[in-house]
Amino acid sequence: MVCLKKLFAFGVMLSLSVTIGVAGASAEKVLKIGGMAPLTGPSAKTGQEIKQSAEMAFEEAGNMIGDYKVELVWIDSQSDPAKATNAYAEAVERKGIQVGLLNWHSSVAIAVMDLAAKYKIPHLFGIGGSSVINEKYRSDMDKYNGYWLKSWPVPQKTMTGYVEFLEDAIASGKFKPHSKKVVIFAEDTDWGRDIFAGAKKMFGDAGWEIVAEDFLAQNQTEFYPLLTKWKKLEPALVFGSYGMPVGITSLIKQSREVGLKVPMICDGLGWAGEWYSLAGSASDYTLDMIQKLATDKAKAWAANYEKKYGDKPSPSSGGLAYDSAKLFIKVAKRALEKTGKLDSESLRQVVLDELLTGKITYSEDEGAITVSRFSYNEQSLPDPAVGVDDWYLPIIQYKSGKGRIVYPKAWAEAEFHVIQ
Amino acid sequence: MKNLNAGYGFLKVLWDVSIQIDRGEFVALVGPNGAGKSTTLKTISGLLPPQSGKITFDGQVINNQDCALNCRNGLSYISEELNLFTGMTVLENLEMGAQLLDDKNKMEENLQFVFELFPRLEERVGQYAGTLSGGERKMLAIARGLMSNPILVLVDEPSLGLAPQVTEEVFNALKVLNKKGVTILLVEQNVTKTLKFSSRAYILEKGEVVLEGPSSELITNDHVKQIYLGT
Amino acid sequence: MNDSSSAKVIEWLKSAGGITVTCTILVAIAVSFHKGPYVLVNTLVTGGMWALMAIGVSLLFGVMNISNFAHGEYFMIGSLTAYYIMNPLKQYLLETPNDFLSFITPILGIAGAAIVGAIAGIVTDKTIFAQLRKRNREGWLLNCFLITIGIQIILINVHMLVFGNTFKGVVNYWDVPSVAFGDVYVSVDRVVVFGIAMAAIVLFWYLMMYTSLGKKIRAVAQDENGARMVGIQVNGVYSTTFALACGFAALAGGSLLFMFPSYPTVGVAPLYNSWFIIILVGFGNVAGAVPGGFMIALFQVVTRTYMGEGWENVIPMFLIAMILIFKPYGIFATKVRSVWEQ
Amino acid sequence: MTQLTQDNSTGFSGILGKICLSPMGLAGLAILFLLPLVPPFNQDYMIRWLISGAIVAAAAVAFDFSAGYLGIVNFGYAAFIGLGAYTSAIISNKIGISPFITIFAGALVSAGLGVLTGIVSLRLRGMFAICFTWFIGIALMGLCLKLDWLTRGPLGLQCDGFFEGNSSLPYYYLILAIMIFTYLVLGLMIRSDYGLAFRAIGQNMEAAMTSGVHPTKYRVINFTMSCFFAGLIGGFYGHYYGILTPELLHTQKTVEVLVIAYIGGRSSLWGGIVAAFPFIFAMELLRSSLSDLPGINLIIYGVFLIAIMVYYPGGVAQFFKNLTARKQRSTSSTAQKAKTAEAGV
Repeated sequence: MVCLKKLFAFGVMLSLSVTIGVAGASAEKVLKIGGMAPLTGPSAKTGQEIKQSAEMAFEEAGNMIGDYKVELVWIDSQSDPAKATNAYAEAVERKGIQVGLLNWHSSVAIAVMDLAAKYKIPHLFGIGGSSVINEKYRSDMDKYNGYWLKSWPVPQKTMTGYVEFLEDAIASGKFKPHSKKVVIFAEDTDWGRDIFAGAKKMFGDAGWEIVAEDFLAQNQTEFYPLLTKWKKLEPALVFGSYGMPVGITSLIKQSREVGLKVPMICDGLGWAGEWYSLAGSASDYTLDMIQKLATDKAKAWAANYEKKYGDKPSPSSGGLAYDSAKLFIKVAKRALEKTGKLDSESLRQVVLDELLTGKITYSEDEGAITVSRFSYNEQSLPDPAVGVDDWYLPIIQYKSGKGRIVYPKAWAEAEFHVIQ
Repeated sequence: MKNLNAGYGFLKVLWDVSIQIDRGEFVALVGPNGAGKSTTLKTISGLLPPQSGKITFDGQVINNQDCALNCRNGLSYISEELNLFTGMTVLENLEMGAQLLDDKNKMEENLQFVFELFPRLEERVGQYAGTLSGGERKMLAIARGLMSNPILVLVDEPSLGLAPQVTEEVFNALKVLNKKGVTILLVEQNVTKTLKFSSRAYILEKGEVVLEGPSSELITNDHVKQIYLGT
Repeated sequence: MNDSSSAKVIEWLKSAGGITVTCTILVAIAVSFHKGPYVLVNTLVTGGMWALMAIGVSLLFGVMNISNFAHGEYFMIGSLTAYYIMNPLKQYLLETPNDFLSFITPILGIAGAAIVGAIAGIVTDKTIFAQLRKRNREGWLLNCFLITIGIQIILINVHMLVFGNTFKGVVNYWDVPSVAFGDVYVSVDRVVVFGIAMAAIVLFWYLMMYTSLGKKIRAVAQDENGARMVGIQVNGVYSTTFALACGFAALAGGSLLFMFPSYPTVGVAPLYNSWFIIILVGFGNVAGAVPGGFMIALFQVVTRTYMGEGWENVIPMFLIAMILIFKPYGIFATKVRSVWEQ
Repeated sequence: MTQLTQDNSTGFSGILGKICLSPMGLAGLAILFLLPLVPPFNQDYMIRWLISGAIVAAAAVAFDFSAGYLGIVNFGYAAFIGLGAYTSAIISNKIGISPFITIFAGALVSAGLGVLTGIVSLRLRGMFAICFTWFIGIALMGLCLKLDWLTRGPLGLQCDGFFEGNSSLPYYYLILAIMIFTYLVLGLMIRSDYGLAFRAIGQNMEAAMTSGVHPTKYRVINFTMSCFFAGLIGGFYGHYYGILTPELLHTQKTVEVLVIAYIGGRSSLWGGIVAAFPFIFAMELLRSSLSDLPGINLIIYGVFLIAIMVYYPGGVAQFFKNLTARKQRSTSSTAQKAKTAEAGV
């Protein structure tokens, strides 16, 4: 009987803690922001970086927007759409978040989109770039408009730079491929599938012969068989996107070990801050397309981040999260200015009226550290507009762990070198 | 060895059993199936913790002592299931039996002794224990139990499943052992034979000691005659 | 070679184990001719590492009846230790070059990993499994299995909370050019790690066969009560076994740091691979783990070569499943099966 | 739901007993029915938690059906759930029939694979059988990733919901119905001669064979049933969350179900249901209130799991059995006490 009582007591405690959570709101003006990221599980590294970068941005603003105190509620997406929706619903209903921010996995985005629309919570600047989100968004614009925005466009839009760059390099005689054979690889994720499809079309249109296509598993570290196979095909170029730091660095290291000496474009190498400590000098002359982190502000941010958290931030997850948070603060300030209050409704109104019409933008001059300018328009939705003056990724070449922009010409910091 | 008092308040099998064995004796514990004989041995050996009661060995209380420690103190248990290391050779099994001995020469000596006792083992010395016949396994188990120079040997059902000839061989070996000064507590169902070999016996029924005394007296006891000897 | 031993060899060749080993070698040679010798070299190099992991799992199962699902996390502990030994040393060496020190740094790291792993194993046994042994043996196999799942969850998340999510790895052990076998280039690190794996396996085999500790472990594995009856302190043997098994996993983790940087979930792939191996060769079959390691490595290399990346989890799985149908206790199944038939 | 068969087979509880329910179980079900109508449980996120609980509960029941009785832990269980989910989603997407029909198609496909697995794994025992199912699960997940023209691979397969509108409440009653259906069908199986045969095979296959129980038949039947319900639950999962990724087939998901089934108590069926709801709530609350230290909730989970297995391996079912045993003992006389003690031996 004692045990039954204990059970009962436990039940009471449980329901009490639930109700207390509901009644937690106070008289102070507070904006509750639900930051979503995969904080546990295989992508926890990325999630942690997103979280820390966004927190930095809000701290710099003193955790205040006007007279509103900012309260960040972190939602662990657990890399699982089902669990993420549970957590999201709870964050909305129990913790009372008024706006959502950031995200990583596209599958999570797909599931949470519906919730955002259902609860009328604008969820802004999810980082996951995959095209499935665009498809879903475009399938019912009325429903999702203003409730879901991405801060990374689908890769097909951004990667055109590679072909331009290659043609330029060939024309200028810096790159003399012995043939037009290219090997394409990609990580076996939603992102990888997107970029793979884009790359295939891109290289096909540019007259390259694709001699090998491979999808690589996320936790793979053994590439000797693959690399030896590639080596026999004698390609003039290896192109791929592989965001898993262990995988991409192993691939690069092992490519040197087996003696595959061709120019490698390894999109995603710089996504993890510590890539150089894993790949070492094997990464020299590798090409990547990544947010530049080139301005002084950007460098200062990266140094700050490293000082504060002890590891190097990556421009793609950390930097973008930081910019997204900054942009959000700008939007929120405008909403406060316009309506005098900050809540889901006022934020969404400003998003619809001003952000999505291109009235509010966030550019390098104002402090954007990853791209030239964030701006959204009718055609780009839910992505930011892509272009050299907007959201654009330069092509960089690594040497001794430092990336130097080699394309576009206007930004170039170094000449392109072919590996010897 | 002075006293061995074994008393239990076993709920299931044993009800306040008391047994005493003096040094050098050959004591038998007989009784029908399920009387609790094997449980008694298991408890003394330390494989099974007693629910209550006291077991003393050489003046020390060994109630909750692990079997391995008892073995170190000179108590050797040869179980009904034999518990041989089937994936090891006969020699390795015997070596394991002697693994507590520090003295290598002593081990050689013991080895000679058990081979004298069971010449058949010597022939099979390189064979895996798992491939031996039933009788040979039993011999090996007993031999292994003797390798550690025990003071007291607990033997559980050595005749189980053996041909009469082999049983005789095993019993004779035990007798030889006893003559050498090793104390033996034997559990058996084969009452006639047991009483013939042992010096003293306890009769256990339904977990209680019903009779005790010198074997020569018990063999003429009416109760025993009626129930066990069938005359 | 005299007649009886050659007869034994022929008999073994006719057994399932012999047939599979022969087939594996033939396939390896055939594929090597078709696709180039890299298949063979790759199989050998990765197979040795998997074998090292599988030995630990197999040992724990054979001796203690624990199907360890947390084995990969001891691999993780090993790689973490190796990182925290090697990285500071490498930093120090950048400032003050010292040839000897830079030569032994990786060795120190790997040895440290094995030691820490062994200690972690003892701690695990004493804090958890010794308690369970004392309390109850009923449903042992499945209870233990669940407990190891719990250990896995705890270790992964403790790593995450304490050491963070970053990838803690080194570029290479020795900064020297690859060695060439024909037209196949293999990094020196890999060759050395293969050597370490082989040395560890030989040492382990010697330990198990000829030392008193090894004999005790085998005795406990074959009959726990029998071992107690001859005076073996089984608790000590269990702890030692745990230490050995986890030490091997950590040794593998430390040796493979150049390939698997330490991060919370690094152990999952090695764990799966070692499980594939022990299922293939039969549970608790420690000796079989070695050929098993090479077999799984070959399966995966061949699948990757002919089917493409990503299939290496599909085709070998079906193959192992097929083999299991015909040899339900693994290809090197022994006659003693009562232990795991629960 | 407690199916502790006491002698009181008369009256109301007797009738309940025939359908594997006890008054206490009925009360529990009533609570589950009414809970989403009462604050604070009427909030949508609470209903979502309840749905998660019911999904895991139903899965744990079907899982326990083979793990607890037949002794074969289906370690690829999540793959069977996923197979049902994908089948149902693909059919409903391609042909456009109602998900109410397609989930049964998904369940049938899962059951089909269950039949195959049952037949093929017949000769395997113990851990080998467990790992065989595990490999099937891994291979299925690999296929799911590779056959992206069908499953869309890692991009995720979107599927339609059962109901229009935003509320989760109808979904809750649907999964509750599925859960009760699963429990009743499997409970009745266990009550029948089949249950006896399952137990016999689970305890000792050889002995069961010699006493005339045909293991082939029973193992296949058991696997088929268990997998059928796995597929059914998978179908619900897909159409509820609206998106399926190959991760659903991952071993980790099997472990989630397995843990609930074991904390609930092996071979009890109802134990999983009793354990699932408080467990899911506790986990979600822990996660949410300790969100500053992500991962610590999982550490607590791990410690809890180990503690249960070391100190209370019988789980919730054992807890209730002890409870009823104590109640009985306190009401009965000393003579009876001795009798129970003896019977306990």
